Amino acid sequence: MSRARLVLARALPQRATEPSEGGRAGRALRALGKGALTHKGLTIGFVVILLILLAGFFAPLPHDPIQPNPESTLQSPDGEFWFGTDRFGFDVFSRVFASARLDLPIALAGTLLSIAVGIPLGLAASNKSRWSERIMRGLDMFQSFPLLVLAFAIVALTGNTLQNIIFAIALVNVPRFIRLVRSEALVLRESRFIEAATAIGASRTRVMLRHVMPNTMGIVLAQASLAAAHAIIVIAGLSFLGIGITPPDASWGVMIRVGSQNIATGQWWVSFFPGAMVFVTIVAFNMVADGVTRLIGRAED
Amino acid sequence: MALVTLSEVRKTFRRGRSEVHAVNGVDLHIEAGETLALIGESGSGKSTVGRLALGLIQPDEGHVTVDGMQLDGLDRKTLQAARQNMTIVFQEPFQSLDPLMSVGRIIEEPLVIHEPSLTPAERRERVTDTMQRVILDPGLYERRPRELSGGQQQRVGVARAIVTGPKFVVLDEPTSSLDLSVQAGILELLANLQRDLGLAYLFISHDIGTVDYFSDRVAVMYLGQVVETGPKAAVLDTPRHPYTEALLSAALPADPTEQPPHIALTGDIPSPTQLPEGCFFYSRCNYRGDPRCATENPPLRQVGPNHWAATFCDVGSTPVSL
Amino acid sequence: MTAAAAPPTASLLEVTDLRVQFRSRRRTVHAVNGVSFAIDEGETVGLVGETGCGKSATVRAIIGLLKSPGRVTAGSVRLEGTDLVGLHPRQLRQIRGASIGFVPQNPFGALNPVLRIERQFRNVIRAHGRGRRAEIRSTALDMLDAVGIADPERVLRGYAHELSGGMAQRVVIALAMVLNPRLVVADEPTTGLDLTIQRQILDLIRDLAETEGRSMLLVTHDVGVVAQYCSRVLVMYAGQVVEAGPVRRVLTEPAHPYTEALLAAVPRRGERLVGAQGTVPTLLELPPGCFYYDRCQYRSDPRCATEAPSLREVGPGHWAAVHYDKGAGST
Amino acid sequence: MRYRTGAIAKRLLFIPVAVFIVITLAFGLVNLTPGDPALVIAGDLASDEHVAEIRAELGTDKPLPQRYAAYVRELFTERSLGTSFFTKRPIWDEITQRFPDTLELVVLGLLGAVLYGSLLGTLSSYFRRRWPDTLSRTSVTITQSIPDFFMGLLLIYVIFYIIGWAPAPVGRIGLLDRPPDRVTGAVILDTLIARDWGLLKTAFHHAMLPVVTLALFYSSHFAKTSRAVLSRALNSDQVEFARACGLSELRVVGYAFREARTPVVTYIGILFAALFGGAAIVETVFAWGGLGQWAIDAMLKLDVPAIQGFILVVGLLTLLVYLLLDLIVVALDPRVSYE
Repeated sequence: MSRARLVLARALPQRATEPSEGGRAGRALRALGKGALTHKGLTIGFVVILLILLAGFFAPLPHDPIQPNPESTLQSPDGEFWFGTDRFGFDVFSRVFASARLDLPIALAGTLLSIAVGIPLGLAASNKSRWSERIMRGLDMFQSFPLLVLAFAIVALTGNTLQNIIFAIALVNVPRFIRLVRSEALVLRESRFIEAATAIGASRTRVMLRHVMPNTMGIVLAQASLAAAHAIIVIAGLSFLGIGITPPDASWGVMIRVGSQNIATGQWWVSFFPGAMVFVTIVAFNMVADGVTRLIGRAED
Repeated sequence: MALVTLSEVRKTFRRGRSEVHAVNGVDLHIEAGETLALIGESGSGKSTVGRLALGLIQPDEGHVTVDGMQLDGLDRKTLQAARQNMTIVFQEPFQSLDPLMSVGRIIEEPLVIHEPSLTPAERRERVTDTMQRVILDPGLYERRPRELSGGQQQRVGVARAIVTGPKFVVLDEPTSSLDLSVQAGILELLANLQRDLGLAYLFISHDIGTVDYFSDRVAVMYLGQVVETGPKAAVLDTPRHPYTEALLSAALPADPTEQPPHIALTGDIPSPTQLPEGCFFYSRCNYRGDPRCATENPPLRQVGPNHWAATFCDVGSTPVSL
Repeated sequence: MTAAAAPPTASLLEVTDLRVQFRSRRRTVHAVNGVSFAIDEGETVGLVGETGCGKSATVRAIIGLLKSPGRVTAGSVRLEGTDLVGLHPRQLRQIRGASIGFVPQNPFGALNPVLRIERQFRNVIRAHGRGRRAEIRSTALDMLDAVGIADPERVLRGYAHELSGGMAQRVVIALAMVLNPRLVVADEPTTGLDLTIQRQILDLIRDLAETEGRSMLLVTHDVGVVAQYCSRVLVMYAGQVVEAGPVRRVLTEPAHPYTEALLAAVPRRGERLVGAQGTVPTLLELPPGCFYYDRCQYRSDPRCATEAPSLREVGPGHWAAVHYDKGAGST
Repeated sequence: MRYRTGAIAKRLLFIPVAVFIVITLAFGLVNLTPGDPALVIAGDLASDEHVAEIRAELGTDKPLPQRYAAYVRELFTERSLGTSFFTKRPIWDEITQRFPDTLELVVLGLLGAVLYGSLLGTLSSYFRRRWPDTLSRTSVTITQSIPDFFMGLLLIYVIFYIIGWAPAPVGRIGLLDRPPDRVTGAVILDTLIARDWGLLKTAFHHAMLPVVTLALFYSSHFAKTSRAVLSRALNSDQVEFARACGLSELRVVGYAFREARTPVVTYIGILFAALFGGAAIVETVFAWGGLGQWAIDAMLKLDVPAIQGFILVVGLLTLLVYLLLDLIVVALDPRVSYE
């Protein structure tokens, strides 16, 4: 019985299937879902990020993350303070999870903004004119600039509001999306199936939107995941230096900064747990990026 | 009037500082329902001619007319609309199909563009009919190109080309990347489609065997020029241009008992960035003797019924040894 | 099968029951499934077959350069009596280049792009012994001259990207033969080259082989190349040699239905082309009977579906892996 | 060859344009970013007069074109980057004083990153899909996911606090050590010149953790690049042909290495330029006292002229490195001719 069902299931895709009504997005989602099942890393990474985000907003925390308890400062991890406390008496455990409320949304918003700007600019720059070559040369230079420091300077000069941090992150990431989309589009435009689309009478817009852009999306998604990981580092760096998010708001960078003053004297937990959280988040984003790269068949192996 | 005419067409590409003279004054015509084969080696400009014939690139000089419509200088919208009537099948079947689209959507796309009034159901029916016509299982409708074999992929390419009912199809080496047994099936299909739909083909190829099997007339290209053209039997059996003669002798018959004389050519094809003076074939020619060879580019002259060759000399006369 | 592998006199190269698998975590591809043949001194043998038939894997197994995850799972490759399978890498290296010359498909890819040609000659020669710079240089010049390069001095000084396709392939041939190997293995040496160049290169390879009495294994998918340049031919299908014999006989009176179908697919004027029916087996799982069973138009013998036929002699020196005699009345 | 000289000339001609771009960027950063630095400096409670005062001092009260002209004029006629808003010292002096320290850190850190990364990449590509590959890729995954400043802290905790192999993170040398006579400005070099071997050892000891931090964090770039390029090269037709000609494995890997040379050199150049700013956080963690730490301090204090000067100098440095990089790449690869 079970064998028969198995055989039937295997035979199904062979039959003429009905036109799928799910539409493009539906099919893309289903493909991604199917990919997630076959690519464990992608699923794990995605679930971890989701869990961190959900925990940040909804998990019941044992202590108030932005209300210090001056009576218990620099306590090592124990039954009450699972990750210990810092020198102000903040509960490290609660703050590590509360930090996700700020750090992750900022990283995602900055990444989304850079995609939103990078894709159209990249597509626009994918014609082979001298003009676009020069723009790219300029962009090269801009990208070779120590962008991290530039982002620090911008946030420092404009003030550490959320918008400014997001803007700085987008600025750091936009060049690589322009570059990526452009170089992908340049290759695609030379490809046979784009020539074929032109040959059947597709308009330039149709070629761009229906053939070139969709074929860049996979690699853009992978890059976006890497960019988000980078954004996490930038935000943590900003806060670590005291330029970005400031106490008492919870942020992993702020917590590492606070703990950095005690690490040389052995109170490792204050910096360690937020640092470990940053590490886990970045690894998760990298896993998603790897998974997507594999899924679209662009991995080295 | 012929369905397709190219008159005095020239095309030069700029590559960095140098200019590549890809097509240097080509005259061709193709009648409705016939197959003109364009033979030549790499760099002879045959693929460029194919794209010029469809208006995919615009000539620098000369004119291209398809079905009474002059393609050069046409505005983009009209040209796009005209593509309902003319199209192309490429050499690399897989690369010519959008990897993200299903087989059905690939074949459907020309209909979406040219016949927007069709309902999805009507479109689907047309697509299924076309798939059957090119002997492609309609069950493959939802498959992606990479799940198909090379032969099936090329059938998708053919289906996409004929779904709008064109009159003129450029076949740009449609079988050269396929295995022999698959090639046979595709050639058979193309021949049947031509018979049933009255298609005119410009069949671009470097393989003498398939050209011999497949075409009505033949044009031989060398360095961006047509050096010889005429009915298939005349050109392939009694070549009148020294290059055609050498090219044909280089083909290897599959029959071991047949051993044609090999007329070896010296040197390589001159670079299309610097066209030679005189006859383009002068540097490799075994017959050169006429004083004009070195200084004048010979025009096509009639050497038989409908048979033309661009040469001063007479092939068949004793070759002048070098 | 063993009968074909054990000719009365010792051959230069003897391949016996060679099996190659490409094993990855997810699947195993049985690329070569028991190939046996021999090449005698001075003969040119063609290995013909279509994409995925295992001819490339066979050649790489012979020269010991199977790409990971491919490996030889059974069989032997004997060159002048020495089994190359399982030979120590250092000894195998001494054989490659010196005893077996390899001419690959893509000449531009085969040459190092950032080393001068002279340096590449020096590397090859010094890999097999010592040599002074000047001696190597003159050897290289002679070799380039022998492969018909007009200005060897200039070529020696230059880089690969300065050469035309035909010239590059001549240089590759010169590198492959500079140490005077007894056996030359050419893997589709003219695919991608122009027709007029193809003939020059094939003539060159044949002349170089003939004058030195070398043996050659010429891998190709082009029946014309086999017909004009080989004395014997091996037809491969699904990782097996399905037919072997003198070219004239195999190409005019094919004994295996696959060979027959292959020949019928060669376009000829005025003749109807016959496309092949069915598809090649995937080689992920080997079918129980004859690998060609699904596509065969002659299948009639009950053993066809259950028992893989082995090569049997159907004429003088002519072997085919079939259960029946095609001539003896079938559908 | 003529093409190459032409290409180089083209690059040289591009310099003035690029310099102009960098100057404009440094100017624009302060003057075109939304928000008013004066407001940020003055804080929320400052009076309008105080803000106006700061504006006058920064020059932001004048119209934009006039400011730009003044900035460029000062730059070219007086070769001055201005003076620090807080210390009132010339910014040029501040930068040149700290430059050698950062240079030393960047050079050592990059050296470590290149060696370690290339080693990982080579092992990975040669033993593809076997255990050295897995090990090296795991290592890369870990090191690239730990922010450099956190890695620095971890190293301090483990190597200094627990094991005690490294000195406290208090700068180039111990707090009580007398610095060597200033010759080059770079401590390690200066102790070498002074032949003060004891101090040299101390200097190396202090440099150990920051260098290892940078090397670990940036090695992933080299590991990934070299793995990708070498894997491709080791699977290439030219490597197969080299093997088929009987060349030794060492020579074959050498052939492949030549392919990887250009991208690795390119990365060295890019990171070298980027690290002058990128090392800033690590400098801060280890109290290194270099250019980066100074710039971060300037940012925290909103020392606008200092930030501007820093951006300008780093930008010009980037430009210079890129020019050199172009020349090296052209020299390394005969195929590159720049049409």
